[in-house]
Amino acid sequence: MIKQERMKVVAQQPIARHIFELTVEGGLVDEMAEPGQFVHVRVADSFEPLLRRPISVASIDKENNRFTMIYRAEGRGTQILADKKAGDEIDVLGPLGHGFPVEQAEKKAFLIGGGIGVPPLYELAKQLNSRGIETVHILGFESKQAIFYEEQFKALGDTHIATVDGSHGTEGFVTHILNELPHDFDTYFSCGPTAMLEAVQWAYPQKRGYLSYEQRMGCGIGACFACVCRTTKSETDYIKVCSDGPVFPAGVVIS
Amino acid sequence: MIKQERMKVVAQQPIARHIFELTVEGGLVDEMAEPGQFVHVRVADSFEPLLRRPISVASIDKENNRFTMIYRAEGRGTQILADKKAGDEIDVLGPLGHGFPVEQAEKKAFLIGGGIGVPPLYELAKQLNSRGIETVHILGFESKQAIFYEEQFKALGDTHIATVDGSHGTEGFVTHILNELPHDFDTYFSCGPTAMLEAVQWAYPQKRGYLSYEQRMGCGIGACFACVCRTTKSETDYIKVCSDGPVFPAGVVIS
Amino acid sequence: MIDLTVKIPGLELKNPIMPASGCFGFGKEYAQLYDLSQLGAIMIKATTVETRLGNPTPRVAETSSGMLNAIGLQNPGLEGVYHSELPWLEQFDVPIIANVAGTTTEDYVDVAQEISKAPNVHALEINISCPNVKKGGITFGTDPAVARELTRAVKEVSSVPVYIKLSPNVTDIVSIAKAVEEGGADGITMINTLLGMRLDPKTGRPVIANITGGLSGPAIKPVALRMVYEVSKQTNLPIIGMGGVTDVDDVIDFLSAGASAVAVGTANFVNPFVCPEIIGKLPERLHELGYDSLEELIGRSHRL
Amino acid sequence: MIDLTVKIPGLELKNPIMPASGCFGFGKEYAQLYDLSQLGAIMIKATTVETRLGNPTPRVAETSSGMLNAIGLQNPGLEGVYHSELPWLEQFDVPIIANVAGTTTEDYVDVAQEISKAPNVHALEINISCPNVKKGGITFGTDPAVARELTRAVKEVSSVPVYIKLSPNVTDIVSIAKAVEEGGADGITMINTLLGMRLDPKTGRPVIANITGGLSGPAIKPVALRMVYEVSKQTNLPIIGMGGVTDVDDVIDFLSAGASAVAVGTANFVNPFVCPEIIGKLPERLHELGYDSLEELIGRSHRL
Ligand SMILES: Cc1cc2nc3c(=O)[nH]c(=O)nc-3n(C[C@H](O)[C@H](O)[C@H](O)COP(=O)(O)OP(=O)(O)OC[C@H]3O[C@@H](n4cnc5c(N)ncnc54)[C@H](O)[C@@H]3O)c2cc1C
Ligand SMILES: Cc1cc2nc3c(=O)[nH]c(=O)nc-3n(C[C@H](O)[C@H](O)[C@H](O)COP(=O)(O)OP(=O)(O)OC[C@H]3O[C@@H](n4cnc5c(N)ncnc54)[C@H](O)[C@@H]3O)c2cc1C
Ligand SMILES: Cc1cc2nc3c(=O)[nH]c(=O)nc-3n(C[C@H](O)[C@H](O)[C@H](O)COP(=O)(O)O)c2cc1C
Ligand SMILES: Cc1cc2nc3c(=O)[nH]c(=O)nc-3n(C[C@H](O)[C@H](O)[C@H](O)COP(=O)(O)O)c2cc1C
Ligand code: FES
Ligand code: FES
Repeated sequence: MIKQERMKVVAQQPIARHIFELTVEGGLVDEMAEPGQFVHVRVADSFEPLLRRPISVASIDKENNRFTMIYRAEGRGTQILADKKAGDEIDVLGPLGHGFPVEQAEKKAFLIGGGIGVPPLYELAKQLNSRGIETVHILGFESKQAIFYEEQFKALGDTHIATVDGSHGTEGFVTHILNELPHDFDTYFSCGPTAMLEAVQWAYPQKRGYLSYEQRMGCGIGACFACVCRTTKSETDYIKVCSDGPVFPAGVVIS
Repeated sequence: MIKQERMKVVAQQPIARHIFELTVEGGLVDEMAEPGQFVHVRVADSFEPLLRRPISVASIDKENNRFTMIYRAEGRGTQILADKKAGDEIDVLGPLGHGFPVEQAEKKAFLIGGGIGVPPLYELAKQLNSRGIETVHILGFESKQAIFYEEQFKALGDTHIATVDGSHGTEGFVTHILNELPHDFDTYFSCGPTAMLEAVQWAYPQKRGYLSYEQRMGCGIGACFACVCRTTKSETDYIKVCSDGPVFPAGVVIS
Repeated sequence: MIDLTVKIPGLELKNPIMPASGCFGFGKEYAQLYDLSQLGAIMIKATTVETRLGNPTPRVAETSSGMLNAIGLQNPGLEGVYHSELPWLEQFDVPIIANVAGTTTEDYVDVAQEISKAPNVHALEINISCPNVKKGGITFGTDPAVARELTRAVKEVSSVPVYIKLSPNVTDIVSIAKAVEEGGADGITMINTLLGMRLDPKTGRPVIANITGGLSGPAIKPVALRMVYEVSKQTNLPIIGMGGVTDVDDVIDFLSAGASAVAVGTANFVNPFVCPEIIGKLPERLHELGYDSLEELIGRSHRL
Repeated sequence: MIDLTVKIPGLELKNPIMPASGCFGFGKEYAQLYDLSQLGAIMIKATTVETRLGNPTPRVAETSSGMLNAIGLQNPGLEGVYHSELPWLEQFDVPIIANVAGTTTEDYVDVAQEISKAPNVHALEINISCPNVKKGGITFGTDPAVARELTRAVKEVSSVPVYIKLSPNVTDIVSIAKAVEEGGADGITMINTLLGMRLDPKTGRPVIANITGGLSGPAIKPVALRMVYEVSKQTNLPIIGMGGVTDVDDVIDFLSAGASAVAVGTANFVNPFVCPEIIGKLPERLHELGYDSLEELIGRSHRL
């Protein structure tokens, strides 16, 4: 069930350039299930900035009623969020949307992420591993300074890093890595910029894949029709990223 | 000279119901001279709330480069101000306007204040006393809970308190006290609600008096014509509370 | 007990608060969060004759204390709304105000005639003010004569009272209000969004794919309030006011200015519980202000 | 070196930033804070034939990301401005744009004729859009034919180029812009404030003594930007854009939308150093965006 809760900030720290890791605590965590779901965060009590910010759930700690977000502080909303300190409260609406269907993976999965699309893959990797699925992580970042969670992913499986400027790992995009790797997986999961999602889909036309999309949002719950995408399933309808997605099977979204 | 400075909050504490005492530090204090001047405070770095808040200088500590404001946290701007903690910075524009002419008092002065008009009288009392002028303080508040600085004023001279609800001191308004006191002073200084200023003027038509006025402000420096009052000095002109005042000789302002 | 009820044509509201059209879909999503029967009414998303896909994305952009949207009246069309959305809403004890949009008079008439037959539709809101569609929409809302004739045409076919939704993007909103009054409107809803634009300073490109969008949220409240005040002063029609309402005091302001009920739009996105929260706070706030019923408060700014 | 200069009729600006009329008085107060010669130009407070006292107080009220004002054109009159304010401003190396207001065509003509003779007045800004005076003001700004004729009359007597200041409170701002273009205007300044209102929820009373006031500040920027974009697309007149500018990126937005220069109003009250600060930041920002001169940026949103 979707809840709105003032959650307590447990910890916040910078973990890469402009990238923050924020852990909050509260009953809302009970409702979280699928990796790839997101929350809609109100960064200030005032109406300026007005809109909530959609942020993926990066990891869930049910035992302690906590979950973690990883986000880039760039615009004014996320910058305000980055100022929150342990003990502060933030207004969280969630969990929202449909995440990655972990039950679809059989033996081995590729998790392909780019930039701030990487965070939801972490909870996904955890859940897949706990189901005995082998996970291979192919993660793209701008540069060495922008990389986060390399160790955490390595602890869960093979991890390949690409940086656009070549300052760490393979130079270029995740697709450069994909070209080198054997296609010995049954399912892939991907989250990142739309161009990356497109490239990934083209790379594996025969594979089962799930992609997480981004769109500008209003309500975050399916009521305002802000976050729509055209779909191959219907000429006369859109799908909504917030409530039908953000994760869709490969081939469904026209971006 | 008027300066704009990000001043450091040294201390902030509640001192009566909804009333806060806020001390800040910075070079701007060098420019402060007259009691009764005010500063224009920006309470947030964003443009919401948009306008600065005019707050009187309640006491000046030149030695430590500090000054103190006393204000009621009521609307959204002052509520945000009340959240500032030691170590935070606030954007202060000042000192602004013309204050009380301490040199006008000869031997004994009445200082008559109401509510949030009381604060500037404290620095005034200090300066008058240091010039050897005897000061009598007649201060009005809503109720016992709203009283502040009673001890501080008592340390400087005779202090009479009125409360509207009679919960402390004389029941009623400052004028009830004024009626009882001998008119043995040469100059009076007053700050408070306009109705109080009117009453005080009527009470002492023959005395030299100086009154500090309030008006809604835009710029605070005399450029926008928001804060005007009609004046007895001219039919074709207004005076500006922010730059011509806020302190005017009795009989000048038509309110 | 403070009386929160309001009676305006077609609508016996248990309280004056309703979500604004386009900000609440057809209720399904918010029904996951609270019981919709608490609401005074629901203004559903604009309905057109045919399914409409709306505009390309991005469709929303944030601005200072506001947002722009250019959804472009995406909706499942009359059929879908009539046969699936409205019946679903019947489970709640809440009157529905159906928002009707179109590009020609015939469109409006067709939708109005049909949709007003739905048992839970107690009133129509004729959207002559949508800034986000190329044809129709706003043009009906900017010319008094056109607005009057459209009102007449819709009134003729509607089985329920007709409210006309006015655009703020006009020189003289009172003249439009008077025109729809002449045309037989039963009430007015106002305001729709102000036409605005945001650019990306990095590229100079409009952030919204449609280039311009409709500005809503707290930023526009002063304009909305001024217009409600003026229209309420110069016409006799009941008004459902809206524009930037986020809390109970905003509702008090709109009622004071002359609105009989108040719609909440954008604020639902920020706080999805805003409507029931305001409804919960209204009795105490009225009591504090010294009123026993809501009706006493309506239009008090004009009586001072 | 990035070239910040802009040439528009009557004005060779060393940079495109100027304080907006009414938000900077006649410069004296801000001159205590910084050297006014840094500014691209100064738009001085509206001048009328006679001394005007303006409206009763309160004259300002805060709103979400904005403010309302109803100053009512208080000013010392043509005599005072011509013989005392303008000569004082001559000490600075900065062109003055004189804002001209009135209630009749004769008023405008009289002020324009005289004030345009002052040596440091390089252009006039004809305020046909002030929402805060009962007669004249805004009515000249809402009817294209009236606006055109007023422009003609003023042009005939003015010794310097004439810019007309447009009101946003109209259905079709392009038609007004085109009308003043026909009337011979040399340029347009836009936008003036949006008409708005604030009530005190405790009492229901308007906060501003004049009941309504003009809304300015960041809240109105999306509306201003949209209007500049439209007018720039459909007329050939140079535009001085304004409405909610607070930082260098707002300036970039207005230039991108087609303004040749940008005025800063309300933000001066929040940060009195805002104009020189923006001027200081412009070269670096242009460089970051890949431009060598300001002129290249102007209107880029139309060329995408
Ligand atoms: C389902 C989903 C999950 C996301 N998960 C993450 C995450 O885990 N970590 C992370 O860093 N980012 C994530 N994003 C992107 C994140 O929402 C934006 O970076 C953020 O909203 C930008 O806000 P701002 O205050 O920095 O920028 P501003 O420029 O102030 O934002 C202005 C408006 O545009 C919207 N906006 C701007 N960029 C984006 C964007 N890329 N996607 C959607 N809306 C945008 C904002 O939400 C806001 O409404 C996710 C987006 C979606 C849709
Ligand atoms: C010269 C001068 C000196 C002052 N000194 C003090 C002081 O020392 N201590 C103190 O508590 N108060 C003082 N005030 C009053 C103080 O400025 C207001 O209480 C404060 O601005 C209210 O802001 P808010 O955020 O609480 O209210 P809001 O309702 O959010 O204010 C909205 C707008 O109205 C203005 N406003 C509201 N009330 C007043 C008012 N009474 N006077 C002027 N503007 C107002 C605000 O500045 C703001 O622009 C002084 C006012 C003036 C003019
Ligand atoms: C995302 C969005 C979609 C809207 N869709 C409609 C619509 O379909 N029909 C309509 O009449 N108004 C529509 N509106 C306008 C609102 O109903 C309302 O008039 C306006 O937003 C002002 O109120 P607010 O400031 O509370 O949002 C829409 C507004 C928003 C923000
Ligand atoms: C207090 C105040 C006084 C103003 N006086 C005038 C005026 O005398 N003449 C005029 O043309 N515009 C006047 N304006 C309008 C501004 O010049 C400007 O057009 C408007 O405020 C929008 O810009 P902003 O959002 O940057 O303030 C005034 C605005 C304010 C806030
Ligand atoms: S954000 Fe409102 S429908 Fe998706
Ligand atoms: S506040 Fe602007 S002139 Fe006084």
